[in-house]
Amino acid sequence: MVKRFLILLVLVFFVIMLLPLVSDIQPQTELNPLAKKYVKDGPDELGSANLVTSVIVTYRGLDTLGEVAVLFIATAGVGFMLRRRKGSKTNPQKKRESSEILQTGTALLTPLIFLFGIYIFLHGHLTPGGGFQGGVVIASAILLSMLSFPQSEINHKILNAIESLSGVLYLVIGILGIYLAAGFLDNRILPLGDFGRLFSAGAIPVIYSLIGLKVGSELVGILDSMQRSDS
Amino acid sequence: MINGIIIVLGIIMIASAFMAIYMRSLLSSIIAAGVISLLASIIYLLLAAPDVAMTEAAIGSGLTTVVFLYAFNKVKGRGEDNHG
Amino acid sequence: MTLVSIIGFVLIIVGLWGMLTQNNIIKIIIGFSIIDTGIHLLIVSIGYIKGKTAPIIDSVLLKTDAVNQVVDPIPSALVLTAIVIGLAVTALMLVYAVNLYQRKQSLDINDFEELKW
Amino acid sequence: MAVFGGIITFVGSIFLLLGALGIVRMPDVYNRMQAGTKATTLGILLFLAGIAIGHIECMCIFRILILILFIIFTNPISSHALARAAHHIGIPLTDKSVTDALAEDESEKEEAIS
Repeated sequence: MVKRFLILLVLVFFVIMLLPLVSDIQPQTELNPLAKKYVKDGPDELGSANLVTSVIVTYRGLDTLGEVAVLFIATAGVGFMLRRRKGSKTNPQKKRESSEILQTGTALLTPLIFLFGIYIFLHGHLTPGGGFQGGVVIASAILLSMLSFPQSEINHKILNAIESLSGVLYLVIGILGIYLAAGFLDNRILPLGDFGRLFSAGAIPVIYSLIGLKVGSELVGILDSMQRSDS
Repeated sequence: MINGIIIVLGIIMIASAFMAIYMRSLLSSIIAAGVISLLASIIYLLLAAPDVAMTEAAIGSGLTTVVFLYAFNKVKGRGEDNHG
Repeated sequence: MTLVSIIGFVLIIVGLWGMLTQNNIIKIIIGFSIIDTGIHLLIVSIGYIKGKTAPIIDSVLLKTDAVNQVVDPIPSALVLTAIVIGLAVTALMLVYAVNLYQRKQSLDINDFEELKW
Repeated sequence: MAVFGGIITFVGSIFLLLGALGIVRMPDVYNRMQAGTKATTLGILLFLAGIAIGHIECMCIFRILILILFIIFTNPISSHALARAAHHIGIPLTDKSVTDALAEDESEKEEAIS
């Protein structure tokens, strides 16, 4: 009973604290100055049609670097907690074979979903989408084939190689920006090109592809270590 | 029109939040938590943020539910009843 | 106070209530993910401007007139990265829950009383 | 052309409504799944085709064809996997059903192995 009362007290305090913040949110009619600058100068400066992409990759590129680092640390934590004990057998219980319809459908669909993921992160500067979404789509394609072929194993060497190579290349491109352009993770190390084409917007497609590969391989790592059960 | 859709979606979302907390079966609460994310992605689309809608639809309702189900599969009842 | 921000606020409160009252660890993690969704809705609702379109400049939306026609891109960018981090953190918490279960064969938070005073 | 597309879209939405009604009305899991899959697949196909015909000037017919292809691939496969999983964990059939072909098939396979 005392516990219930304390919980209610905590909630009431929380509501009193949060309510002024929420009631301050008024329906706006105009952009605030920072967003106005990004929207006005962004397309000419960076050449990217999707303004969210230009904010993520270049204007706030350092935040994205930190975010990728957090993702890497969380993946490493999952892999460390679920590491395979020495001497334990791999997959002792026998899993039920999936049906023929499912296997054929998976073999048809997995390459298509893979292609869709690559399309999403290559066109991140033109259409909605980008590295994070493309990586998630690739991870779900691999999840589909993991679910319908439960006996198969993922090659960890290739996964680690893709993940670390894309991370290193991302940093190298970021540092190249300091020497060849205005600052860290600046995309103008390559020519900006025609506005609205696939090969435009400088290094944004390259950076977003690297982020997509890194996010995709990290999420596959999380799903794979959760699927292997050694208990 | 948009306000009406958002009100209906919001009511369903809050109802499924209560379902996710108070369902007896753990599996049902995992599914209800996935429903919240799926409806949130529709709201993002109505709020003119298609990038966020794509991410939420793929991650919130897809991969998060799968991760929850893998964990549920590892802890579910071995002998005793752990569904509560 | 806009409509979507009210929904986000209620989801945060409901998730916190669930986290504080439930005993099952996985239920607590579900409450955490509800709070996550509520905060994302709250942030996105800050950037929305009524009657304007998504910040993507295509053939319909001209470069010169974009300032008067698009919504704020910054909250979208923030939430986009926050969602991906949320998945990784949820997975990490679930792995810890599985580890605790393997120690004591129980998911009840009241069974873990080593630090209780 | 717009009127023709509108009619096709309307027929598609009627199929979707009937599918939703079938989910409420049918006696057991498998019947509900069949109503939910068959009616909604046809309904979504008609709906998308109606949009493609009604807005023929927007040049989105190829995208809609790709969408239709994906729905034809994924919808029956996912429903099949769901039904097989439901059968595997032992959800009973309704009393009025006559045969259970999957159970017969699996028992035959086990006999062949042993």
